[in-house]
Amino acid sequence: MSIEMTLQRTPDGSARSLAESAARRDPRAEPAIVRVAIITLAIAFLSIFVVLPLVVVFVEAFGRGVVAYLSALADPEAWSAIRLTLGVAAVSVGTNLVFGLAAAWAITKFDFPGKTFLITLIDLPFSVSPVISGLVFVLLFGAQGFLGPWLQDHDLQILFAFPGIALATIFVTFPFVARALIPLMQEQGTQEEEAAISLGASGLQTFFRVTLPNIKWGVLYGVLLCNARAMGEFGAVSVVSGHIRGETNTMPLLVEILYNEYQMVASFAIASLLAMLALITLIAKTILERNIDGDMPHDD
Amino acid sequence: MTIEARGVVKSFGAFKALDGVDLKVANGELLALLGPSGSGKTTLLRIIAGLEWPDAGEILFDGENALDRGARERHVGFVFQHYALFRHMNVFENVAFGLRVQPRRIRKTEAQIRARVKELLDLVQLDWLADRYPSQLSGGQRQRIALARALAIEPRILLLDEPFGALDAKVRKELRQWLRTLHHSINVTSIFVTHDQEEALEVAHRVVVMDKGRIEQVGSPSDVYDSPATAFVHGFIGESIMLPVEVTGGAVHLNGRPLDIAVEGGAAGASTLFVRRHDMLIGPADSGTLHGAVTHVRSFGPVQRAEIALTEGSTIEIDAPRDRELRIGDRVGLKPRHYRIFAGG
Amino acid sequence: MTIEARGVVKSFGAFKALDGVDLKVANGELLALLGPSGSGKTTLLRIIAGLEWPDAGEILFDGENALDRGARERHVGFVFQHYALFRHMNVFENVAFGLRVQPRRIRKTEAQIRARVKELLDLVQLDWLADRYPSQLSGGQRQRIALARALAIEPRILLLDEPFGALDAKVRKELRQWLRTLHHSINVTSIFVTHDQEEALEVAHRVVVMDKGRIEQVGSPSDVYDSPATAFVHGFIGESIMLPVEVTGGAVHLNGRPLDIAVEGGAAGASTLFVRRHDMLIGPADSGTLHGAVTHVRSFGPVQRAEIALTEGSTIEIDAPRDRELRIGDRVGLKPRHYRIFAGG
Amino acid sequence: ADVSLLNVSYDPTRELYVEFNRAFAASYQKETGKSVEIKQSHGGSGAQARSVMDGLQADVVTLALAYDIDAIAGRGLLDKEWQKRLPQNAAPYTSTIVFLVRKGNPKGIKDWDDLLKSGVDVITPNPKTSGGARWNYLAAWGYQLKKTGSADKARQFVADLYKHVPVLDTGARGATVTFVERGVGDVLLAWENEAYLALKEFGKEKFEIISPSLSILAEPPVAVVDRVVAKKGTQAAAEAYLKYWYTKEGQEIAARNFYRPRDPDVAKSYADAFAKLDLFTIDDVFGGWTKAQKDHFGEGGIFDQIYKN
Amino acid sequence: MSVLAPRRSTLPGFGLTMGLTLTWLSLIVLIPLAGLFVRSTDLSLAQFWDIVTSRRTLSALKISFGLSFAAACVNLVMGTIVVWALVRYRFPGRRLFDAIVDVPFALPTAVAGVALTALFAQKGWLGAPLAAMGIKVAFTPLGIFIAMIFIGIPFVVRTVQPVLIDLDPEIEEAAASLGASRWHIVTKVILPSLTPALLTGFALAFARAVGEYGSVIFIAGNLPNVSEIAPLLIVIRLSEFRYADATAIAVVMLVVAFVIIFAVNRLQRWAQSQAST
Ligand SMILES: Nc1ncnc2c1ncn2[C@@H]1O[C@H](COP(=O)(O)OP(=O)(O)OP(=O)(O)O)[C@@H](O)[C@H]1O
Ligand SMILES: Nc1ncnc2c1ncn2[C@@H]1O[C@H](COP(=O)(O)OP(=O)(O)OP(=O)(O)O)[C@@H](O)[C@H]1O
Ligand SMILES: [Mg+2]
Ligand SMILES: [Mg+2]
Ligand SMILES: O=S(=O)([O-])[O-]
Repeated sequence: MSIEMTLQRTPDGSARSLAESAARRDPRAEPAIVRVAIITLAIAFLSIFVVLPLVVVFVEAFGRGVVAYLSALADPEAWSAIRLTLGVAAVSVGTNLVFGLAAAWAITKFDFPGKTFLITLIDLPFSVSPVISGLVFVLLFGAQGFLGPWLQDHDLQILFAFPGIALATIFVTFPFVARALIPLMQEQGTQEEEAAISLGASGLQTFFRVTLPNIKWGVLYGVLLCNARAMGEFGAVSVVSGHIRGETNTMPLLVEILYNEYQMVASFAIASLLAMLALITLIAKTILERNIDGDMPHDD
Repeated sequence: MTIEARGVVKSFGAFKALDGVDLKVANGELLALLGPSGSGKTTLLRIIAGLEWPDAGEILFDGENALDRGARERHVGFVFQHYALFRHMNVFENVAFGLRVQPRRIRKTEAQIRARVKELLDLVQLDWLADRYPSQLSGGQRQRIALARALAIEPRILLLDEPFGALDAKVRKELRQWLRTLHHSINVTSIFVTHDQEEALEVAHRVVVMDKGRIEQVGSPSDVYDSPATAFVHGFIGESIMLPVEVTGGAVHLNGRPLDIAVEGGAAGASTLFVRRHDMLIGPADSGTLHGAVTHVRSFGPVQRAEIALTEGSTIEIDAPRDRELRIGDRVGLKPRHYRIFAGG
Repeated sequence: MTIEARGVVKSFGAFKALDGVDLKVANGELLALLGPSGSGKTTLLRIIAGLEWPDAGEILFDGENALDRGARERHVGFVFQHYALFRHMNVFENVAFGLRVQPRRIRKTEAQIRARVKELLDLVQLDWLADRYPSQLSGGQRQRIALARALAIEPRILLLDEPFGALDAKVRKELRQWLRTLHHSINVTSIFVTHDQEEALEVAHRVVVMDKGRIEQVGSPSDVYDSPATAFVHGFIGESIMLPVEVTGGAVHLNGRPLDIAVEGGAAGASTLFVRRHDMLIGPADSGTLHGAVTHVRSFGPVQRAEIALTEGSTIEIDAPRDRELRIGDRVGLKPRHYRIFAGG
Repeated sequence: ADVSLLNVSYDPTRELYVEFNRAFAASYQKETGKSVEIKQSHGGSGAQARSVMDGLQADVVTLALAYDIDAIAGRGLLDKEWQKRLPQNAAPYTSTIVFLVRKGNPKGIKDWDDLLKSGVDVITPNPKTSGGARWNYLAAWGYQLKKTGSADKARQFVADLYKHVPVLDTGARGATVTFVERGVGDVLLAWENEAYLALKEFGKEKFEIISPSLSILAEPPVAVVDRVVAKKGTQAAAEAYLKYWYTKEGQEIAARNFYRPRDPDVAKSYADAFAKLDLFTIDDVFGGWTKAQKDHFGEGGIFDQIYKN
Repeated sequence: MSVLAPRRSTLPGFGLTMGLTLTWLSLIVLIPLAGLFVRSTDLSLAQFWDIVTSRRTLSALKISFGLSFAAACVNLVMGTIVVWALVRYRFPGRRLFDAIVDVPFALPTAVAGVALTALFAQKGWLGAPLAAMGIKVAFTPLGIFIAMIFIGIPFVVRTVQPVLIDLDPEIEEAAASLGASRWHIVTKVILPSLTPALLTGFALAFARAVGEYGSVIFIAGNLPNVSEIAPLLIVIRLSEFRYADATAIAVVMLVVAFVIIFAVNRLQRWAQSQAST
């Protein structure tokens, strides 16, 4: 709504003299020179730091033609990496979704002491170095770690296998769904739920019929970001993966490996898949944001 | 159904929101809870609805303890100040919600639900809005849909938290009469919260005046208006002139000068004289017991409102009939027709 | 300083927010802009303040063109409905802002600024709040700080956009008198916007009634109340009974039955009869020219309000003195003391 | 597959083991009738050893230096005497350290001393993480020590050398990529096989190999991880796998991938492929890996001291 | 838990969801992180101190924190400019640029690292012209700085953007009608109003950059004491089998991360309480 306000207030350069003097004197507008300078700076900055790296990925990926690109993707190792990545992402998104919903419910619908602290703990993985995220699981499950000997006795492989990679990824993507939901649900308050309960709905009915439909875009938004990060995680996975070809290499790891094997096209081909995923995520996110806004009643 | 609250106490942290509230609501009554912001009106309503639990005290529905039942089981229709309509459901589904979530064995068939919702939408005169979403409704329409939704479950009690609080003055006035008529036709024991005295007095059978978590007075609209029980009620309801007086030796003194009015109530010492604006009769300078000069006059409508600087020091506003025109500078004499004296400055 | 608007037109897209507004405000006058939501009050005020430019027309301050100056140079004090206080500054700094951003050559010294702010805070009686932040103030206090801030630059004109719009009823009423007194003491040409007629009538010297981007009437409070120029003004100001009538052959007909009242104004054909509630005199069933039965009565305060179902079909509400008690079911006769007839259904 | 082996190896052996695994699988199938599948893991030698210690289920480790396998043995995963279980110190192929320079050798680099010429940027990975880098370091040290006979001079030489290093990659392969792909530096200190591979991948018209007058004999060792094979029951296959290195076919594969074969016959037939230069061994000059590691790369060792100042 | 819960509450599920939250939080985050601390107690305090204050560690921490700080500063300034352009002006491609701000969020860090390296290497599109001017980016601290700017952009933009959008236009108008120049309005009214959001964005960008690994190691020279970041040092210590050292560095970084995030959350609460009028 304020976007439209800005829209209205931004001078449209219409020719009449009154409008012109309005444009000159709009108390919320900068002089044209400043305006142009700011826009130029912003575009230049974003182009250099964001657009160009993205372009590089695609240029390199398609540098030797589409055939080379496709054959790079047809490689069984690429497939195995894609499968693993999808599997890991599915598991982390799934668990973090359940957790995120539970955490958001507990935090936003009830009052209890230590809320900020709890939110901080949930946020923590966000700013923990991915390397440390991997390291903690090595310390926990490694052969020399706390649980290592016990795991080995029971023949359980966690590190350097799917569970370890999934755990590290879950850790890294832990806050995403909860973070997307908490502010949204905080803003929505508890009145609709109270209304539902007083109309005779059970807890589950209230959740599925009232809460969930209201936050569905937020949920999707969190899931998208969680998924993007889960598929793209490098540092943490690198520490716990073991780099077994065709087995424990995720797509980002394969990017590095292929890069190190002078297979630039293949490397950038996988990278371009990930970049594409990122772009799709962003497009979906942009659409969702509009939906989330649309869901919010502005008028009461 | 009757409602009874006994010694209800509720604190938030160190703050006492309700401080021993006793209240009885008769079957089919329409009761207004009136009080300034923060006086505990919403809290009391939420406790009756089962959305909040008291720290002490009892709530009885038809003499039975209600506190061991949750909001879900109390069958109370609650209308929230900001409506709390389900944003993602259209009007029809909003109203149908309470019917759809009933336990399967007593749930109505789809056809029955449709019929009932239709009936309710007719009742609130908004059947043509069935397919709209809440965001496409005006405030007054939302309010009425919220009411229809609350009525759908055939509540034994209807609780309305500032039903018109979020509406603009014009719409509020229109809905007052509508609510009165509606209550007449459904005849469910109802409590509604408001901080607008005019609304309370005009709509309700009885009015409960609250302040600081306590009930100050319960009575019919004319009771609380004409015979306020406490200084607070007198000051809060209607527009009153308040003068600081001293009651000594059976006489009322204003600024040391005795007034020609009888001591009323048990007041003694520093007290306050309360007079309704229209109960302050105005006459020539040599009449009455208070004297002063007119400093400002506005005249429109049935009365003229005059600001009068008393020789005793205060400035008061009175409402006089328009039969005799007042002018700035006129010296006048005043005498209260009805008045109350309450102890305390 | 005088303000004059000449033929001011302002459109937003296809929508005409102001449609040829002419207005003169005298020096030192306190003028109220009154009108329903969307009638263009804020737009007019913003154009005068230099926050918006008209598509056509002129704005003159003391006869000089104001349109070629920006908001910065107009020296207009503007008080926003939602105060627009600077959240990150305390009360003192908010009020001092206008002084601190003055061009260096005319800027006051720190000591002078402090003295001036102190003086202004005294004026609005809030000097004890100097160190608080806006979020720590009540609505009424914020409003007064916003006013003090606007006054700091010694504006030649003071514009207030719904100064009390966001306050609750009680506080609004308290501030009315305060605003009147304040204006009296600073005596700056002021325009304030409101959609509360009581406020406009009680506070302003003159009232401008707007509707749909046009001025419907300009006049003193009693002018607009007692002699509304248009049907809109009559309906908008004060509480009116409106009855659809037919004016034919020099007589007024309600539902085909001629009424015993003179045709007033130039109305002919389908028209509307406007009567103030308190101007509808009530008497025994055989008196008057309209007849009906009492269906509801509320009596408190100086009058009793009765709902009467007319035999002619409509239901009206009237205000009668309390000298004769009305009861539900009473059959009564009615006769308008004052009334207006305007053409159109 | 009937048997599945995991070979945890270091960076530059990626291409080598592709070919070797294929040949071994065929041969094993023929001899035993069982199919075998070999999985590979590559990375910096130290990091790879760390993973094995932390529980990566490697049947065999084929790392850049004995020290890393010693570290694994230190955790009890295999016999401390592992190096005696296979011929030639359990190093079935050897290599050495050479220089890769840009075509035409614009900076005129002929021998170790030329690396210190001003304006010469040297690319070598981080000895803390890369096996290859340690060989590079030791080769430089050994050259200077042999030339001057002074440990102090050697130390000074190495310290000066690292002042010419603008990038320290974590692995040998990373360093190669930096040099050939990113165009950083004038000379890459590289495994001989790595240098040849770069020539093959990027063309003789871009780079050339310079062999210094003296270098080190690098012996990348291989070993079966006893604990793992015992658990997985893959001991026979794992041992067969490593023994296959010592066959003619194995040695040929090493030679074809620019590793110097141990087998004299194979060596002779590939004599032209490798430059003739004098090689010293780590035992000769440094008294074995354990000592070299402790003196040079351990905590507070000489390398740390170089980067202290 | 029952201590935490309201005595009786209207909405159900507090026990269940809180239980699930705490259990899951403990399993995934708290216990593993606690393991880190327990491991670090293998070290005596003196040992811990020695590791953390060794020149190499200090340099790495200094590089990580210093460059992150510098990058966050750049992001603070440029992010504000970007937000301003996106919110206040219309220009062709505005929506596209708005969407693209999030790329660093969604793009895998390794891909970003490889791409940035290719871009800024001496033969790269930007590296070549810069090299001609004598500026080397890739494999220098400047490269780390660039990568850190890359990953930090969205944090500043996305925290400040909604606040600027919601900023009441009336406060600017109020300032203008009080006689303030545009410069005064921006510096005295708008920027101070954005301060909590700016600080939050800054802290988030900073925290993320400090921990960043994937996009940095490709472009960093990784020279000890010069361009070796703390996360890389942890990896190096691990491959040297020096777990204690790795753990000690990790503990330091973790504590700092926690403090930053906690401060950010407090800041946001405070800003919210200021905003609630
Ligand atoms: N959940 C809560 N936590 C803390 N304090 C509360 C809570 N709910 C209400 N209060 C406090 O209890 C007091 C009474 O609140 P209540 O909402 O009942 O007032 P009210 O009479 O409805 O006022 P209003 O007219 O403003 O709605 C207030 O001071 C309020 O701040
Ligand atoms: N910037 C704008 N863009 C588009 N329409 C606008 C804008 N400002 C005002 N309008 C429209 O112009 C009309 C007049 O608006 P204005 O704000 O002047 O009304 P108002 O009389 O102040 O009403 P209210 O009592 O609701 O404040 C309204 O219909 C409004 O929607
Ligand atoms: Mg309330
Ligand atoms: Mg307005
Ligand atoms: O792979 S290396 O250990 O030689 O870097």
